[in-house]
Amino acid sequence: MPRFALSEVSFDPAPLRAVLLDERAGAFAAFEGWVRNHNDGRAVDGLRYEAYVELAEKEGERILAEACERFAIHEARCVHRIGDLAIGELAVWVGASAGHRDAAFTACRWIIDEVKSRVPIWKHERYVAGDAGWLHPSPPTD
Amino acid sequence: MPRFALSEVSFDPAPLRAVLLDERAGAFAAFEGWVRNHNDGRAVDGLRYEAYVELAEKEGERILAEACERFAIHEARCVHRIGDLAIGELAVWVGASAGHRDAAFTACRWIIDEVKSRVPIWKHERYVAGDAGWLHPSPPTD
Amino acid sequence: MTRLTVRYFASLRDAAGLGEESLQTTAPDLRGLYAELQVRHGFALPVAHLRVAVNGDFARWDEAPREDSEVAFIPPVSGG
Amino acid sequence: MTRLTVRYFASLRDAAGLGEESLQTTAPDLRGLYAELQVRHGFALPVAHLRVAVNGDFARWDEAPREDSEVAFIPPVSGG
Repeated sequence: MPRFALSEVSFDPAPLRAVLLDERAGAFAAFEGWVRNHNDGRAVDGLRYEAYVELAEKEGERILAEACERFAIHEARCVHRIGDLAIGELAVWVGASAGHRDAAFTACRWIIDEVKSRVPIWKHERYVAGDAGWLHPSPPTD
Repeated sequence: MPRFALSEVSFDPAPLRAVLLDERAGAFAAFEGWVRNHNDGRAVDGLRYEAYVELAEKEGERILAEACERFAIHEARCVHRIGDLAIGELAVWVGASAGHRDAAFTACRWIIDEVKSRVPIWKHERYVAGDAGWLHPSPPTD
Repeated sequence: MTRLTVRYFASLRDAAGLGEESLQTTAPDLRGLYAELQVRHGFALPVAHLRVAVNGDFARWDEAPREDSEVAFIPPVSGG
Repeated sequence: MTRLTVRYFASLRDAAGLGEESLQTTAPDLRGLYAELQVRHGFALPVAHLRVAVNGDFARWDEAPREDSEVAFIPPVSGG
């Protein structure tokens, strides 16, 4: 069963959490990204996520495998929506179970940071003002 | 509606999460403490949480209010079980919604740390070997 | 003589064999009250490891016992 | 001449007006291929802001275009 998945339809985090339940685990941390009604000072109407599916699935899977290597966690999962999303909808879910809370929090934070910076998914925002655009953050100059 | 609650029965985190949904929020972080089948190298059979209810509710409420002051979050909630718990059961749930993920993670972590150190709740562990005992961690010497 | 109620939790409750008791004390402060009860019930926890609460709020050890109050000794907590 | 397929995403797709195209190139490497296509489609994104993938895996800009491969130019991502 893959640890990372893209979903074209809205999904419920409860069964993802249930997969991580583990009698050895004392701690579970989760992160959710929700579609906000504003961004960078502009009122947002809704958005669309597009992915390079083949590579996004591979890279997502690599991130989750790396997290399981780097941190003292038992398991981790991530699901990212693609397609059209309304305000308030769940865009991404990350969960990690661990013996202790330090590892659960650290891994969960690391996974969402890596997913945001490495997985080929793009956000297209539609503004209340009527226009729309792709978000292509400038890479850090290094 | 209080932000902190004790629960004498097992509870579902889904409605707690639902309370935190907010169109302005782009990020949500949650932490769960689960009853592990071992602690400090000993096999655990189950546990009981006892609270000084009146003070625990006040102190929990203060922690959540402080979190809303200290961090750029929209809302936060915490529920802690008391009574008898079996292995794998949910012992504590913390959730925080925020504009951005930094505040959501930081607040969620801070809340569970404060709850663990300040709220008068005590864990009584029953070991597979047959004995049992209260956990009274030695306070840090400062 | 001050008459008050004392509540015990966790290992203190086990050691005392009861969850609360009403008593009279001549102790000048809450620290002294705990010392008396430590002798009576054989509490292992030193006062430095405890907190004290009066009427459901954290209090200071140098406060004088108040008539009709509820005093609680708080062992090191282990929630979460 | 190398024959290959190029895939476009997000703003590159909008600028090209298509999600993929088959083409022939004489570019010596993938950097050169992007330069050709930048001229053809008027892409605003400089190569320094992109990553490149071949057959579904990240690749290096100095790799030579491979016959029958699928090349994808990856604009800065914004998932999450």
